[in-house]
Amino acid sequence: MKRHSVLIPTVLTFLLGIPLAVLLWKAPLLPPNAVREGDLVDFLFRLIAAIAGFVFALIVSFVGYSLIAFRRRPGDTSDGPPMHGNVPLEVTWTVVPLLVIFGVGFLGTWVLFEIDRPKPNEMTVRVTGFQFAWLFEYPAYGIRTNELVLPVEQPIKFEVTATDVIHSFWVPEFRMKIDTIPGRINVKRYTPTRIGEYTLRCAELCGAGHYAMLARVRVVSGSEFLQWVAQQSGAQAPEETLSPLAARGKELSDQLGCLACHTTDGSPSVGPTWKGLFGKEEPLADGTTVLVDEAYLRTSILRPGEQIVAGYQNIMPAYEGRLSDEDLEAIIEYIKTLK
Amino acid sequence: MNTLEQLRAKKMRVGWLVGAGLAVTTVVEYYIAVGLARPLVPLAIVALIKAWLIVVYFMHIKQLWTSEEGGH
Amino acid sequence: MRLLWSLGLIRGLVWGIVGTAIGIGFTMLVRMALGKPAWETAPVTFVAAVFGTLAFLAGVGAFADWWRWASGEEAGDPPHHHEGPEWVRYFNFDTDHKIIGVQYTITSLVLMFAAGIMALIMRLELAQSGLQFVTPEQFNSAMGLHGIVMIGSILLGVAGMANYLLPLMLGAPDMAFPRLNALSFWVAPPAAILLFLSLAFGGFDTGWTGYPPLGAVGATGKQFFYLGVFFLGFSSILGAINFITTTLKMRAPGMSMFRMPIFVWGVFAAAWIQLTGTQFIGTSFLMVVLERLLGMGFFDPEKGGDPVLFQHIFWFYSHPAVYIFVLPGLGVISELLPVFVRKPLFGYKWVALSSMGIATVGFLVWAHHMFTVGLPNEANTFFMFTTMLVAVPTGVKFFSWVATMWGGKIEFRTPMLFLLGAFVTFLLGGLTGPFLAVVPVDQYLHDTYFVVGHFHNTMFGGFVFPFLAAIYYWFPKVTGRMYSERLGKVHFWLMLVGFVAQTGSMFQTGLFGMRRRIADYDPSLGFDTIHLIGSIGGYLVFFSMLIFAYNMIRSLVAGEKAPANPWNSRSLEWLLPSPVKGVSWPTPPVVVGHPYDYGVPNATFVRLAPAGGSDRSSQTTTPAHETKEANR
Amino acid sequence: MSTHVSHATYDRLAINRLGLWLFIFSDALIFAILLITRFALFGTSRPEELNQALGLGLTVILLVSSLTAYRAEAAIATGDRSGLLRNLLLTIIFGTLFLVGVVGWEWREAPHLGIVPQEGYGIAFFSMTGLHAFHVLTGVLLLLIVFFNARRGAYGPDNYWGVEAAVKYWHFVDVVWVFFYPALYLVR
Repeated sequence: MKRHSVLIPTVLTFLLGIPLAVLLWKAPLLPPNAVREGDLVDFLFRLIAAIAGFVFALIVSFVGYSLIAFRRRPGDTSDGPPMHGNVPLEVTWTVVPLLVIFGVGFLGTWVLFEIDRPKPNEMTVRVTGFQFAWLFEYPAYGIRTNELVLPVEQPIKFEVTATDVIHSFWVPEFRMKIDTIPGRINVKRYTPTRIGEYTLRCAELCGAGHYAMLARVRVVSGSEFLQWVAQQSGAQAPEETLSPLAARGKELSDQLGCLACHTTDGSPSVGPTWKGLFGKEEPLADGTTVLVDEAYLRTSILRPGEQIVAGYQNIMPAYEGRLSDEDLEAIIEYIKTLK
Repeated sequence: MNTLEQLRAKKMRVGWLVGAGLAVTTVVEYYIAVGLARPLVPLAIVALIKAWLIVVYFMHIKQLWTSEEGGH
Repeated sequence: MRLLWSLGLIRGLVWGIVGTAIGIGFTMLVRMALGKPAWETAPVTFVAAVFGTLAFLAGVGAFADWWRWASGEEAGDPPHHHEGPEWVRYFNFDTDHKIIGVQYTITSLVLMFAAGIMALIMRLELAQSGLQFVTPEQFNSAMGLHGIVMIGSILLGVAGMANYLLPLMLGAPDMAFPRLNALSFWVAPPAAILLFLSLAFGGFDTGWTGYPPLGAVGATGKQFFYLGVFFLGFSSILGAINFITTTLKMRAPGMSMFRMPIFVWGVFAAAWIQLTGTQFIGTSFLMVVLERLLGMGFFDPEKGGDPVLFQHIFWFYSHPAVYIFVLPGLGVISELLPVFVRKPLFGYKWVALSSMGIATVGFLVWAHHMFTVGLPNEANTFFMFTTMLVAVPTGVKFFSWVATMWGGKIEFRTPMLFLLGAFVTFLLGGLTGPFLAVVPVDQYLHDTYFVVGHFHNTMFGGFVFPFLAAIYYWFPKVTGRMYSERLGKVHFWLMLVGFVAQTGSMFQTGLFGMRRRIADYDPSLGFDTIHLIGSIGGYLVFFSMLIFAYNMIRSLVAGEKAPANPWNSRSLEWLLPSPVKGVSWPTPPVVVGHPYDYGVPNATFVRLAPAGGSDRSSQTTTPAHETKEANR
Repeated sequence: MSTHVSHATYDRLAINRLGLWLFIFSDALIFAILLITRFALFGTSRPEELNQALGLGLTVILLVSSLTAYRAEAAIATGDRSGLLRNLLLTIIFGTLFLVGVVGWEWREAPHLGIVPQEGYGIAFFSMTGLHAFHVLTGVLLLLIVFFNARRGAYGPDNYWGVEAAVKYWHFVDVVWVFFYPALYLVR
């Protein structure tokens, strides 16, 4: 029996493993990071990737070498050498992974507590998820919107919750995600460092419209943020031209998230636009057409699945039992005003 | 037959003893609940004692690792 | 017609339909008696489904012997002879573990194909951004069904292998409880029917996890899903009782725990998880059903409940469940590797105990599915460490396999190729695990396609590839015929390439922020090409499975006769004729050695020593010798 | 384990016992989950209005039934058939009394005390007592089957696995109540 040396696969491991580890350390495998906390996450990610790359090379080198060197030669029907085990070897490959694990684990723990550490002068933003839209509240400014606008370099404390089912607050460029759970308020902290536009994506399956549950996120400079705040505060006041009922409807449709999917300026979105909707003839998915009157709007809000407008998906949640009659009337009144 | 009679008498005696134990622990349990402000841990201990009595003496859990008793 | 009625399956279906009708009538009568409107879909269909399932089982004949016992007759030993054509047995309530094993395996493959079709629907939709073929509801139903039916299929596949092999490998005449064994198989078909019935009642858009509050509202289809899973779990628990009892009490004389074939260790470890964990998913789903039917708000914060509680109960099973699938699969790898390498399994005890280690640690890691739920960071840290701890026993297995191969004489038959496929994919699955174990990184990767890629790799490496290896390997044992080696190899290479392409695309898109469980994705993310590649890979996998099916069916009918021991295996089951007829081991063999002493001169594993003194021993490479206690 | 060459005759009784214990262990976990749920949702709080006398009475009835079940098994193990029948009957009667007490009495009373099955403490109370009552019901049915088989003379001192299994199951149901009673009625 010829003794095979482990030299070749060992050399192979390093020849393969080191470049692979370096490659995985350096490669831009994730989208660009836009928050300070993300730096630590990316560091951990790269570290694990490099270790995994090296282990991959180790196993592949040894298995690959074995497959070639120890394949059965034609005509050979004998058995291999009866090696039953080797305790020092077993102990080695129990203890070494254990040490690596503890190393990575301690780093992970440190990062975890570091990214969740409260920071001075945080700005609080309350996030509410519901089927299938997001609502953002800025308690300091009394603003409620469907678009998340954040000043750069400002530590933000997000308090997230949900009203119906579980959603998850995730901006890929902000790295960490946090579930929004009915009856609970979860906290996550981010400090945006990069001005730009991002997309908030719901990351927990929440029903048929889950895939489309997005919101726009803008990270802007401090001055631009203050401008936006001033604008929003103005916009929150009901416009004079609206009757009190319609103004209430406008406010409601913002709070309930209607405007996340339905535009009021005629531009296309997830659901049909409200501009000029009232009194229009809408083609339905079943081939018929329907006149948009009060009765139709009422059914469509309470039980959206009954009549679907052609070209749209049935993803709107049913508001039956969630809206009082007065609120429903207010919203319909508001839709009527959008000529 | 005589030995069977003796065995029965012994088993019945064990039954009465365990039954008495259960009665006592139940009374103790009730008064713990009435008397203590936070009775959770004592109650848990008493419940474990009761369960132990039943599992060991009524359910013969030892049969699982000794095959002598009740080899019918 | 008489032949048709003699098939338990047909009888069961007819009785099931009648039972369902009775259930509907009964519920409506009770409702009317209580002064409620007679028809309300949710409660009526629920009771009807329970009635239908019980009637199905009664129709199959699952309760016949127990009914006899209850009415005071002697039920006697389960019969081992059978009149009429042999194939009829496979459609009947039969207590022979070999029949049950085949029943399980075939059902598992049928379900695997059905769930595969669901995957094809999803891959078709995802090949391009935009919604082309299905609505989001249909997509979600396909996705949930793919998940849960695959899980069911894997559970049945594990049970199939375990049932067929355990008594043969342990030298036992049959399983410990043959009737219970047959019952636990026959619970599965109605459970599968219930899962697919959910489509007729609006589907379920929760995915296989069925999280409330989403699961507690909406279409009645979800109830069928919960009920189907509940019954599957029931079947799994009953099966586990059999596996554990058989392993502990029915081993041949001389077979100590550390002389058992390593596959039995895998099943034994998995069975403990099945026995204990499965109650958790069953009960958590039952609680959601109670919430739906009776309004008991276990998980509704407005009624004093808590949605997170569900996740704790659910994952306490559903994480260890992964090990139910993987441990027997890894057992297959450890079992077959020595045969094709012609060397003893390296570090037998370590490999055996690592299975128990994984099963134990597996119960301490559940909350790593909940790193984004907002648990206290102290808890998150604990679960991070326990989760990474799983890597240690898994690593022991992996390194032991490498050491087993080292210096051997590797023969590349089809089962061996599938073992290598399992190696590669399980390695990829294993190495992507630590990313998800480390909390901050997981908070990025959670619920992305990276996770999807990770668990598909562990499932394929830990179960699907080993399962296929096992089917190829034991096909001659079960049928007495050989499969086509050439088609087997084509199957393997197509499957490997397709699978790597598919999960590669999953890793790639997941890292870049592709969320799980979405019917459509943003074209601006630039995923179209890579998703298309993934879809092609997925279709390739399915196509390769069609080749597999063809190979199996053709070889069953026209394959060449298999030799008595085509692999020169030392294992017990190859000492019996193929296929095994009647009682598996009417007289147990006597174990005198170690199962994997390949290359050890004069080593003997067992002696078949009935009267007469003509010993047949399991020596494979050296001529029969006077038996000698192996020195280990 | 030594290598004794013998035609292994499997110890059927030991196999049956292990199987039954495994089933009981698995079943016990359902109750454990409900117990966990009860404490996870409501801590150690409980409404004051629970009928303490009824709770204590039910507990005593169930414990006494366990004693009679034990006596039934001990009787047949020592060849006393009439003792078996008498004690089985007593156990069945006590079990039925318990069922009537929980479902017929306590459940009718509880909603008037402000516990609605759909919210608050009622979730825990009704699911726990309900599932337990279901097990009591199956236990009574099993004991009835055994009782009628025993009347036909099916069991003897060498052959009473049916009695033993039903009685073990009955004790298990009792053990569950041992934990449920303080968790539902007594903790604070």
